[in-house]
Amino acid sequence: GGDAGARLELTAALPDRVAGGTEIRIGDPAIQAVVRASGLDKELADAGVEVRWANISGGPQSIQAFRADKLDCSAVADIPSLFAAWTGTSTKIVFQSVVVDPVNHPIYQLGVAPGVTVASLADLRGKKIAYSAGQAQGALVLRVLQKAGLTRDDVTLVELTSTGDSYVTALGSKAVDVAPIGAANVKIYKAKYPGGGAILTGIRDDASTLYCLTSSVQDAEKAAALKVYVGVRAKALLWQNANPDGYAKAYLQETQGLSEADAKDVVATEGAKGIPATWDNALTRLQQTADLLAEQQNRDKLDVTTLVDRRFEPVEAEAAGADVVTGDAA
Amino acid sequence: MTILETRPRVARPDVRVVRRRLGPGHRIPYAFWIGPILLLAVWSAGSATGLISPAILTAPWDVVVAFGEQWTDHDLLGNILSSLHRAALGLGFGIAAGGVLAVVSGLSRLGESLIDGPIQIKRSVPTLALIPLFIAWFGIGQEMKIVTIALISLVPIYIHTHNGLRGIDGRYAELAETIGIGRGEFVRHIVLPGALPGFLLGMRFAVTSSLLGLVVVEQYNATAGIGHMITLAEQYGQTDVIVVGLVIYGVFGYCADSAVRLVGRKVLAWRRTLED
Amino acid sequence: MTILETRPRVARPDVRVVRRRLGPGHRIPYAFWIGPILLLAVWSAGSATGLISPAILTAPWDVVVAFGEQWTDHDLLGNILSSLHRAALGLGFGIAAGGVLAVVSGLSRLGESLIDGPIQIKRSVPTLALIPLFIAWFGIGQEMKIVTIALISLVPIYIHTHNGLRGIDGRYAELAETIGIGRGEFVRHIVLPGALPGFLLGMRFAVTSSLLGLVVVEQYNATAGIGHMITLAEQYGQTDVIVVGLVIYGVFGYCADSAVRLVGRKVLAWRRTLED
Amino acid sequence: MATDPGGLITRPAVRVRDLHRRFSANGGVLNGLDLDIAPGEFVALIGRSGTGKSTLLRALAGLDRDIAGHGEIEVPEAVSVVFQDSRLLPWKRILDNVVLGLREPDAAQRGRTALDEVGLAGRERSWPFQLSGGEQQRASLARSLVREPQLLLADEPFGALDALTRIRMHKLLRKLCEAHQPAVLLVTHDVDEAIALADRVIVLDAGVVRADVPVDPAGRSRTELRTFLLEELGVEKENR
Amino acid sequence: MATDPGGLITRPAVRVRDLHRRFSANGGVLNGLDLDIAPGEFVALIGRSGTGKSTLLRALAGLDRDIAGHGEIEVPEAVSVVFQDSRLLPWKRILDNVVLGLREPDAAQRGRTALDEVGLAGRERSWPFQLSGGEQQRASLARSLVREPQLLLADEPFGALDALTRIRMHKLLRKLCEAHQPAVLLVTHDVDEAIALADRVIVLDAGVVRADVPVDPAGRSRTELRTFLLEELGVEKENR
Ligand SMILES: Nc1ncnc2c1ncn2[C@@H]1O[C@H](COP(=O)(O)OP(=O)(O)OP(=O)(O)O)[C@@H](O)[C@H]1O
Ligand SMILES: Nc1ncnc2c1ncn2[C@@H]1O[C@H](COP(=O)(O)OP(=O)(O)OP(=O)(O)O)[C@@H](O)[C@H]1O
Ligand SMILES: [Mg+2]
Ligand SMILES: [Mg+2]
Repeated sequence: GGDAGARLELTAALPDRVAGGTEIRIGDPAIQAVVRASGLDKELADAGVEVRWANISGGPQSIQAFRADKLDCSAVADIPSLFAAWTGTSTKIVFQSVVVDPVNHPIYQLGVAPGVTVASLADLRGKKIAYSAGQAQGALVLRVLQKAGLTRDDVTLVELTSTGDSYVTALGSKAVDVAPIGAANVKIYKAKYPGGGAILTGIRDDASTLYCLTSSVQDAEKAAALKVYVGVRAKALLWQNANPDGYAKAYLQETQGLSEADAKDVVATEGAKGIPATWDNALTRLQQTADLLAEQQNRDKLDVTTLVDRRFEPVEAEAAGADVVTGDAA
Repeated sequence: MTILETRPRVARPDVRVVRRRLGPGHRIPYAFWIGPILLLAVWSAGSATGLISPAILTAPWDVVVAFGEQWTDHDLLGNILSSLHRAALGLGFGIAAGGVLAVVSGLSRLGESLIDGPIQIKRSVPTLALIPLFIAWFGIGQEMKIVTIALISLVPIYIHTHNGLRGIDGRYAELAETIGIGRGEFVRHIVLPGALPGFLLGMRFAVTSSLLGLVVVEQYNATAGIGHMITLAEQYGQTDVIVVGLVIYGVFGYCADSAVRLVGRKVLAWRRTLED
Repeated sequence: MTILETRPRVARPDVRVVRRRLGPGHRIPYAFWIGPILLLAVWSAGSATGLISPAILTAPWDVVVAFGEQWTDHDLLGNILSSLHRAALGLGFGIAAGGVLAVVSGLSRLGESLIDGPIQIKRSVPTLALIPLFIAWFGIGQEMKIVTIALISLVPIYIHTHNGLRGIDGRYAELAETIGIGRGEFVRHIVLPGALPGFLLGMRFAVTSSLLGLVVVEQYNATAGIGHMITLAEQYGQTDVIVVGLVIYGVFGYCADSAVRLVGRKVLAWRRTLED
Repeated sequence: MATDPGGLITRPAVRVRDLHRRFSANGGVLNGLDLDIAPGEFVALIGRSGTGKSTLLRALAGLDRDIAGHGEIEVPEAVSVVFQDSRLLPWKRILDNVVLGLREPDAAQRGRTALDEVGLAGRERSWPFQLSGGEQQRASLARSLVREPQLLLADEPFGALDALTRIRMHKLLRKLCEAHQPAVLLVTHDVDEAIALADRVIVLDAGVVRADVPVDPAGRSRTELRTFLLEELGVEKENR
Repeated sequence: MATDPGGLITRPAVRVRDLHRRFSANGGVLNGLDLDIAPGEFVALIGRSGTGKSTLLRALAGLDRDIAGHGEIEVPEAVSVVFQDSRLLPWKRILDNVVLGLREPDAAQRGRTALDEVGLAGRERSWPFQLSGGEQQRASLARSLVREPQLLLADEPFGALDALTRIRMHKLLRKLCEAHQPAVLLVTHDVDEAIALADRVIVLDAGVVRADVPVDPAGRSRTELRTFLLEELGVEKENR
């Protein structure tokens, strides 16, 4: 897409100057809203970066857009970059963020159907668990089983794609005993289906990345623009931590159509975001996930260091300045 | 079998032979409303008695509340308008293309052998799975959405018009051949009016298909639209908003369908069928 | 306009007046194959020249390889069979229900006012959005899938049969009324054969709808099936497997459609239309 | 059955009083028509094209529910109609068209016989479109004759037939009328046909019965009757 | 145009040689038929129902591409056909049916005049289903007459008309024939009509021309001709 700039080796330093009118195509709806609300869009404009926003997020959609070369970067969790690699689309992660208190602010909890008792992960033995092989929820289930010391044969995995609220419905109608549901949906689930419950997984599922087409990172002009964007994105996340109400209003209410109360709930469950000082921990976790999936789903071994572009690591940390998180939280 | 019926409507006696009617008889006035009202009644009754749990299907009154909320707080009108705009554009292109292709393939065996197969295959294949292709060709913007909807609504128009055209009584083609009429006039005077009942049936499907197509295309990079609204609501488990979307679909679909049928009754005034 | 054509096929001279044919003329033998072969040729050419990138659409030869892999390693045959089984069952119920409803609502205005509205509304609403309801009512097993497919394929059967029935020439109903025929015989001798062309068109849509319905229902708790295979492949982004699925859909859809049309030609031998 | 127990007064098989029918835009087609047909009586109806002969037949057959007008009509139970268009069901083979709705076990045999009588033996399995115009008309005639109605309404059943075939059909019709004694109302354009077949000839004009003359071999000669009827139809002398 | 430059030999407008036609199952319908029609000549074709009159007309009109058989046919360029069924397009109002395909600017006016001539003035905007049988036939006649063809093929165009209307239509047809001098092949079942209108009467039987007699006022009398033709049709003496 667009007139390609000069080729930039992946080892070369990121250029500092953005050629005027460089356009990057980004699918990052939450940050889009935050950037607008926080005034950070001015910073982008001042740097000469033109962002063409796409309301695209999630694995399948972003991979489709990448393949058609209609998108440069998209915000996703950790799984999509693995699948992109396995299916032959070369991407690089240019941004990593975490949740400051990940275990108490998980993305997913394990929903438990009404009338089923699951108090701990060990109780999963013999249960019917919703499983969707290609989605983050699927990977989570595998990791949960691994942590519980169970194998796939100890439970019944029910192949079920998570679209919309299909897992909530499946739980409510007792089609499955256990299913990973979004933490934000737990309250709705419990209200809808009295007797339904949910337990924490105790597993970190807070990986959050911005991944880009390798060819876009190799485009000198786009790389320069992305460097700016990564910095702005870090600031945007910090702004979001500092202005939960502004974030709730700009994104959850105005673009996602939630009511004010629901939006507040979502912000509360999401928890504060952290910019890690280094990506080391994140990459370790990513490698674990890659290994688990490779083993469980008969895929090639993958070296996740080939999936990241660590030149952006310091850019991100610098932008966060003193607010970077370190240690176990990172 | 025959009974005598006295109709004392007027002072003058009117005793007719009344044969048992085998056709459907007269249209019931306001029958248009019966179906939807019935549905609404069942839904209300089910919700009120608790037979339909609100988790499965939000109660009508709650849907009204949600509707109001969406209207005032979330620009429901804007969503509706941008969906309608997309659907109408796609439908327009689909109708034009489908109609032209149907006439070409209907009137020429060569055209048919080239056009018909690909269209049949296209329609056998899930649209959702073709989206990646369309994205590659038309991008992720409005263009892709309109092309997709056009291709969705092209199919019923094409098939019904083609079928209707091929179903025209061969004697009318003979007539046309003997009066020295050209191809163009043949199409205008015989093919198009003769295929019109088929085309109109196709329209009924095309209209609903174009609306349903929104659900698919508005998952991709849309910032407004009913399909987008439903997709979002699904993500956040907002059953009531989903049902608002479904009701809007139902209302639009039903009205559009009824409108096409009404138009059909008007323009097919030359027919004397069981419908009358 | 008229030209003289000599056909020296036989020893005996045959000079006929040959009027410019306005209808489509004779069927081209083996035309059935032209469409698919053309499509395959374009696809192959595009892939070979690199115009179609393999990331967007896998090349035909790679699809063959993927097909082989799926066949040997992933029980493709089993997937196909369990999909066909589901589709056939759902289709069967859908046809039966759609046909009966169409006759009831076609022949009675009261029936119509009760049946027609809900069906029109049902078809205006995305099936995907109705699945939660069906799951709640029918569970998440095979039953729900078959009911969903039945409801999907019911719609075109109902609408086309209803439309075909209502399009029957009113004069035949008059005839029936004068020969003292009962309702049942009227349905058997006039309504069903008269609505048959419509029904057959409906069948063409019902067959493909039932196959397409698989994509939706096999997202739910299926362990086998083409729809399941495609869904999985979509999540993984395995273009080649998706295309294997699409090709299977295309082949089945095209063959089923052609079969219905062939049957149509046989059972509609009493018609003399532009088709002949 | 249609005769009163005492046998003194014959109740007419068909009784029409003050019949009015009009199609919205036009004026009235039938304007106060009265008509009686006795059981077993053969009445021929002649009249100009567009005077309302078919409209009257449809009223007698009970097929004009939705047409404006009023009046009184009485007809027997078992009515059979030969329509002006032959109205064969295109999706049924000829024999099936003829026996349509017959429930007797020997229906097929009777249908075959009827087809034979109208000269269509061997065409049982043809589709309607495979018949010539006259053959279609005869098949439609066979369909009516196989039914033995109390009232036969025939709308130009011989219009498309050549002289010889027409004479054969006349004989057939007469034979059947003698056997089953239905009341018959036959629309025809052929004055000679009307005189040859009917007991009484009725001329319809301007929506009323303009003339109603018995074909009485003892009374005025057939030639006189012919001249009279042609006069009533408005045909001038040199053309008769 | 159809005459050779020297004016010595008139090339026929219609020339048919050894025409064979058969429908798969049946035997032959036309079995070696020869026929010439001179330009401006009016030929009547009579024959039993189902002998192949319509089949012959369809062959002359070039509408039988797909029927088995052989033979040679020559016809002029501008042919107009009145079909046995009136074949009005149901979706066009009467006037539009009549002027269908006419490109002249005064088409509508001519159509109106033609409708007036066949007695359908005021019915221009009716739908075909709103016309009576005879009215439909007349509309179809108007459609053919408005075209001034070199060859008019008419398949029982007056079958559904009463005596008076029929006479009017005869006059109209004769007037038009005098004005434009088309060759005419008229199928009729009415021997009197054939004699009244035609220059020559042809009897079709068993797929060949069985008799071909000129209607010559100077030669044998019309009554003799009538008797002869009825004989040829197989009508026995007492029925003529
Ligand atoms: N459905 C209709 N709508 C309007 N006018 C009609 C309709 N049907 C018949 N008419 C008109 O009513 C008049 C009487 O029609 P009808 O068919 O009874 O004539 P008819 O005597 O049978 O004539 P024909 O001998 O030509 O068959 C005609 O002028 C005709 O045009
Ligand atoms: N499409 C067809 N298939 C089979 N047989 C046919 C077909 N069309 C006509 N015939 C037969 O061919 C014969 C001649 O038909 P044609 O229509 O030429 O008769 P016709 O002389 O016009 O008779 P009529 O006076 O009854 O109109 C008839 O026996 C008819 O049944
Ligand atoms: Mg009539
Ligand atoms: Mg004929």
